[in-house]
Amino acid sequence: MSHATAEPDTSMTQATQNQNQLASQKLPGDTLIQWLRDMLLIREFENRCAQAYQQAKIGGFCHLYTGQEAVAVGTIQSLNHDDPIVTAYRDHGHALARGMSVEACMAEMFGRLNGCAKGKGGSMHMFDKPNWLFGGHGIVGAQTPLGTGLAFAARYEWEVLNQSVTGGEAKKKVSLAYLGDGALNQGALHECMNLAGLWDIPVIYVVENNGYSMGTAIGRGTTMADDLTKKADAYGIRGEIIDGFDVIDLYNEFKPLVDWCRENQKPAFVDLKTYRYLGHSMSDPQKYRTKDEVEQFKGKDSIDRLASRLMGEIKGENGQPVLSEDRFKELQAEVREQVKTGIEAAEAGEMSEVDAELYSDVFINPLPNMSPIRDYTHGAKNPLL
Amino acid sequence: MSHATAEPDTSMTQATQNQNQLASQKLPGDTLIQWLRDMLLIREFENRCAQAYQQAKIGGFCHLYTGQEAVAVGTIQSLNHDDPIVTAYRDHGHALARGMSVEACMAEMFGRLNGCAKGKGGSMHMFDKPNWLFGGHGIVGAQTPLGTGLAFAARYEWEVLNQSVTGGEAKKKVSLAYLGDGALNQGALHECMNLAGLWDIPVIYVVENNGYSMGTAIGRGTTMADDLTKKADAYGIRGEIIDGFDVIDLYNEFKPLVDWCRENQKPAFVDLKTYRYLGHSMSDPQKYRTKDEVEQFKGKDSIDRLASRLMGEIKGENGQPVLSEDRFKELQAEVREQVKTGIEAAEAGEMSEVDAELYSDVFINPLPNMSPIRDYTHGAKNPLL
Amino acid sequence: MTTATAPLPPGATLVEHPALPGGYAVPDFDKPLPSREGDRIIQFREALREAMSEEMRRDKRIFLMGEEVAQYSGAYKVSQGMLEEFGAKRIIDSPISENGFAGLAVGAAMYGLRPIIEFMSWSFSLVAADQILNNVPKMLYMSGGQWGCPVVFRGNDGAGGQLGSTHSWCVEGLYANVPGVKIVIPSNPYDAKGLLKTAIVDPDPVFFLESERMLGDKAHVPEEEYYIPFGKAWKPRQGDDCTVVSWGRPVHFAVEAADALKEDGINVDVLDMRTIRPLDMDSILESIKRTNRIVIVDQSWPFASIASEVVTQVIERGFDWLDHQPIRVNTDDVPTPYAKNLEAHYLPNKDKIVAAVRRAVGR
Amino acid sequence: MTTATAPLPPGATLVEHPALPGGYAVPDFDKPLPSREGDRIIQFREALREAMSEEMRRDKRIFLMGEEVAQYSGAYKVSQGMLEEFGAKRIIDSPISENGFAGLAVGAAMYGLRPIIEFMSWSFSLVAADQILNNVPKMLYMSGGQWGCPVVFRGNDGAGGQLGSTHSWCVEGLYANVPGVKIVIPSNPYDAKGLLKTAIVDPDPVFFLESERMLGDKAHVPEEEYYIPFGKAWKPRQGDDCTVVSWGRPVHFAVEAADALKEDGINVDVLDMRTIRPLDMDSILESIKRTNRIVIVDQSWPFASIASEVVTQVIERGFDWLDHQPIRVNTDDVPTPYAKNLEAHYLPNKDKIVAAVRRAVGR
Ligand SMILES: Cc1ncc(C[n+]2csc(CCOP(=O)(O)OP(=O)(O)O)c2C)c(N)n1
Ligand SMILES: Cc1ncc(C[n+]2csc(CCOP(=O)(O)OP(=O)(O)O)c2C)c(N)n1
Ligand SMILES: [Mg+2]
Ligand SMILES: [Mg+2]
Repeated sequence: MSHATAEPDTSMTQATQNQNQLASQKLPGDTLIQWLRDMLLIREFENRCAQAYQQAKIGGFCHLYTGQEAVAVGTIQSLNHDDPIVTAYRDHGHALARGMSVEACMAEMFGRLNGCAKGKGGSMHMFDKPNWLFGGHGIVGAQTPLGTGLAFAARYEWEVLNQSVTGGEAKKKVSLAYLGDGALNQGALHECMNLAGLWDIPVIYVVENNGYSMGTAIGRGTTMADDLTKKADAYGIRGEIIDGFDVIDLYNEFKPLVDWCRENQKPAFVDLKTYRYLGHSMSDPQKYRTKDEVEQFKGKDSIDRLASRLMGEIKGENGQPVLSEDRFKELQAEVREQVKTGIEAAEAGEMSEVDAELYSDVFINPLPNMSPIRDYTHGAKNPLL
Repeated sequence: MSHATAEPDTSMTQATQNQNQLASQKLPGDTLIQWLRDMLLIREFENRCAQAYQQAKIGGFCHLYTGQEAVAVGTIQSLNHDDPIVTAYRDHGHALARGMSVEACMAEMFGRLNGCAKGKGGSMHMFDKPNWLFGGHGIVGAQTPLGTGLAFAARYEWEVLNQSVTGGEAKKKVSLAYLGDGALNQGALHECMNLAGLWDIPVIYVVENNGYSMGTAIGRGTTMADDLTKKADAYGIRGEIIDGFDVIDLYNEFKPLVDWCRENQKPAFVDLKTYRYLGHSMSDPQKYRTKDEVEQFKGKDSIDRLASRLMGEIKGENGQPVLSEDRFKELQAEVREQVKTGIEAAEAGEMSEVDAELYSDVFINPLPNMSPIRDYTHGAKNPLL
Repeated sequence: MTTATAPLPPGATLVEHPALPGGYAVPDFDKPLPSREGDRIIQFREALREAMSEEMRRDKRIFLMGEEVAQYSGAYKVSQGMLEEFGAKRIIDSPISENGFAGLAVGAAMYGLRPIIEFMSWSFSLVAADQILNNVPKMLYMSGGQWGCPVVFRGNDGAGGQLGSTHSWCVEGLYANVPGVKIVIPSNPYDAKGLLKTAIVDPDPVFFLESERMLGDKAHVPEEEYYIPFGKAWKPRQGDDCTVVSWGRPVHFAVEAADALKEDGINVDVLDMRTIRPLDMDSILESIKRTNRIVIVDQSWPFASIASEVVTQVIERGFDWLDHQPIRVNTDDVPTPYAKNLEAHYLPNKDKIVAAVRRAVGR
Repeated sequence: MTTATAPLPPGATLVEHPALPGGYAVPDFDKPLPSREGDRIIQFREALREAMSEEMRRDKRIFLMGEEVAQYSGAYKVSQGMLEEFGAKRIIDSPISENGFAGLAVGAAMYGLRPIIEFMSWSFSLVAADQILNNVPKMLYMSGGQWGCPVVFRGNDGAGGQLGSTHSWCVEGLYANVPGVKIVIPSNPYDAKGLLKTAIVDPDPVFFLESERMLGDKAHVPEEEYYIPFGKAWKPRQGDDCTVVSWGRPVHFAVEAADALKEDGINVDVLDMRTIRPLDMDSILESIKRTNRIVIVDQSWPFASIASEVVTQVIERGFDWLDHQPIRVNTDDVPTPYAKNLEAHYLPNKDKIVAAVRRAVGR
């Protein structure tokens, strides 16, 4: 698979060139352990999703994030909590990494009122306002103009409003617009990347390049697959290729880029190399790749890698590895427990009442005579608000 | 205007580097004189269009080609007659350069049955099947996938059908898809350029870069305006910058590119520098540019330039310039006469009969119950067929 | 910069909604509207400009984006002078990237701004169809009520003059099928201003359809600020013989027809719907109870059109009051032709309406 | 490679048209169709595959392009095995660029090829709306009859199972408004094959709408080649008490409803329209002359829908035969919800149809 052989080194950022100032070195061991925990949480969550889907507790399309955990965690940890992000339909990882509860995320897929979108969105539509996640989105590429608009608005706050839209203090922000490698070929991306380059909109287009668009290896659908930074050059946007298999290395490349975009209020484009272990969605025979290839990538597993680094080379004050074998086992147990109880809470949620919910959330300000069938209403308050 | 300062030299093709094999040197003087005549014809035609528009004989939008004559003539003369082309709404020049009669072109704008589209299309929709012109098109950028499809089909002819779609012999062709600089920012172009690069579709995207999209100077709307070849690099497509003010130089750059695309069956992208003398359409105050700027470019007028080269440096067997003062005056008179009589013929054409034409040309195979209003029919045969 | 901090329109009340921190303003619609009579005569385009400018002065979250809206003052001069007043950060020239900037507006609106997007023509909104039909109307629903999408999309709709097949779209014929947007189609300067102001303060997405053919129309527009409620038809003519329902430009043809018919003693109730969604069926039903006859004039294609919908709702809710089946007058069912004579026949006009009413009343 | 050089379908005649050098084939529609009864039981997806393969064997100008149609054998396995038979030059995997490859197909069709474009879902056709609504239906008109656009666009339409708001479009509710395309919506394998073969040989653009929910449906499909004419409804149930009109997937609910009502002595005429444009009003009128009542079942949103159009045409052409106003059964007028219970209520179903018929017949 062409994309795996690309050389991250060719486009290293300042930060990594001067080894003496790696961003990660500022981080306390507990933070790195928290990252590991987040990644374990996503992995465990997705495993339970697969089960629930088999048991037909989840319907529709369900795209699992297994294998890509380091991307969501490493990129989101490079942000401030109030930096807005938007992603595609493979969105459970981003939701959890951003702090959505297991209950809200799973309940959404169960189609229950305690779901983040009250069960109206489903797996592809994880929205979390308190955590600045502006949605998972189902139409390939269509979220990229939204991410551009989020950054446009954030810039407008301090440039025009001189305060935040909610009345607080305005600050320099960046937004992340995640997209898959297959989304590179949608016109929507082309149009908004030109806008971002033209108007210095501080959005970072994060291509979660897992090498495949359903069954299509990137080289079969996308030109210049071996050097996607050429896509950024076309708009005068800074482009980087970052390896997404080691979350610390990823952070050391990505965090300085975020800081640069925030400081200079400019856009960027990142070809973030990753890999998905499971099928495109729950129904995928995966004839398009060999078991060997999958195994190869599992050999670079980002969770194993972080765990071993934390249990080895990365030492605390006491000169001991910051993570002990036992603590690691505890973490795994905690996470299993957290997901288990979260799913129980999700299942305990109510199904929505058709009369109250079917015609609610269509309009903020419903008016008479909007529909020949019946009037629109207000339904239950969103559990996250 | 940034784009005027760009250096054509930076991306010269083989042909121009080895001066000893300039494509134009193979051309007899009469051919070059014919080109001059074609350019004079377009210039005269557009002047009469402007008049007719003032007299309200032409309705709707009318975009004149004045100033860009060398582009249509130089590029089309680099093709075989049966190479397909498609363009946008500023299409009178392409139609005439491809051989459409003044009558068919003007009658179309008069909305008459002897128009190339029977008066159903208007100024923006010049179609000419016998001359392989697959239309002027009104939606910015929307013609570029069509041009890609034309080349795809031409390639399919010899690769799959092993004969032409009409039963003749299949040959290697190229198609030209003309677009304006403003069309660079439409998603449609992005999508089809990726397809062309991916599948080696022999289409040449010819950006008629006149520096403005309505009132928007290219740099205000388009990133990398100073080096548009970056847009081609994004798809691994060969990109060239060609100066469009001297038709012979243009030909010497463009013809070898056409030959290369035809031979290798590959796409290309050309930033063809040109300038429009008149407003975007017939109603344009042109506040966005100075009279000086316009005068500057008129100083590089492609018709004057060709005329003076033909009356000077370019000599025939007899050692004399191939074009004499007198012959030039004759040409101008001929062209005036040709346009005049063409317009008279156009005006002599019939208006279409509502009952016969309004509901015809909607379906090739009309069926009952297609519409609640009435049945569709077949109307008058197109005058070009 | 919440609506609470931006001064409210005079007499408006602030309504809270979880999706909109700071809530949104609801104008005082009980207050009677100012008179349509007067001598402050301005063009339709100026009325639109005043509506946008008044709201932009009050609320800095509002910006205007579109092709040629700033330096060129708008392809049709609607935004003339606004760049000078509000500056380049709020009156923004965009490249020809409708899908891109429509989507940008969606993101900006979710974040908390109030974009006004000008489509030079709604015909060009087709390249942005995914953003305006998938994201705009459904964001509130998909997010379970977390984010709305308060964007006003506005521009020319319908046939201009001989613009041909691709530039003469009546998008309402397509877009009205989609739940989640409010659709406004004004017919005159007075309504244009009052309806656009209501559209801008409304917290839901609004498609606002203007007509190149009417931008130069002149009428009295009051000095004072006023907001016209959505879903309330206006009645330019009164009569008990037949109801004629229309919206946008064809309202003028309906009025011409009514005046012509009056001379023959046929009195027509002309209803200008003003908004399509909501659709003021109450006024239509009130009218047909008196007239027992109805003609619907719609400048879009007939098949599955808004005219079809009006016929259907009339049948569903007023069947027993009808003495004659409803009659619809649409454009002809063909791509818009360029030729002047063909286009003239293609569009609804006074004569077609007169004929339809005569059929309905049987004389 | 004209249709003349590519062998004609059995019994077909060659018709000349200036826009199509070599003319086009018109199948022999007078020939009676083969029996629907038999034991050659195949899936809906196989019926589609057979239709495409049979025509591709006959005419090399035909190619199939779309996302995952080749190596993946189609996201829904419709094109399974076709790559092996026809090769990578005719079964073509495309990137996710619907607007790009739809437009490519337009150019290729104008040049003289016969593309079949698979949209993985019609929901994704919105990003290609400009190409399929501006160029496809209008090319013949804009070019004054010089070029048609013989492309078949096909794919899944309507709600799958809990696919949510963006993936459950019934595009017919929007696209049917536009003149210039033929729209086919089959409800079963037998019709799917016969209608798709007709669509492929037809010289005009065709939108062919399938349903993910029906691709696995099984039925007898005859061995022999057959072509089903457009604009001829099929009548799976006969009755004189009420007419129920539908198309596509809801036809099955209409049949269920008819069978349930029969037990209570209410006999329903069920009409499967098969094609929306053309719309077989002749069969509808023939039926209501007997039943005097009609229920229209449409799985798209109600406002300005095809159901509204059927109501309107029935009113225009059959007003006097009606003893009760036409009743429409559409999906609910909201974005498609994900939750199973909400989606189930949202869609048309047997109970809603039974209730509507009971209202119409008054028992
Ligand atoms: C416009 C559009 N076309 C097609 C689809 C169907 N589809 C959903 S996901 C997908 C593949 C996307 O691959 P990629 O962008 O690489 O993301 P990944 O699944 O690898 O995360 C396709 C074709 C869609 N959702 N939207
Ligand atoms: C999709 C779309 N958006 C907007 C327009 C309106 N429009 C017509 S021409 C034009 C400017 C195009 O400029 P350019 O591409 O440089 O071509 P030029 O007029 O210079 O030849 C615009 C905005 C359109 N026709 N289509
Ligand atoms: Mg991928
Ligand atoms: Mg230009």
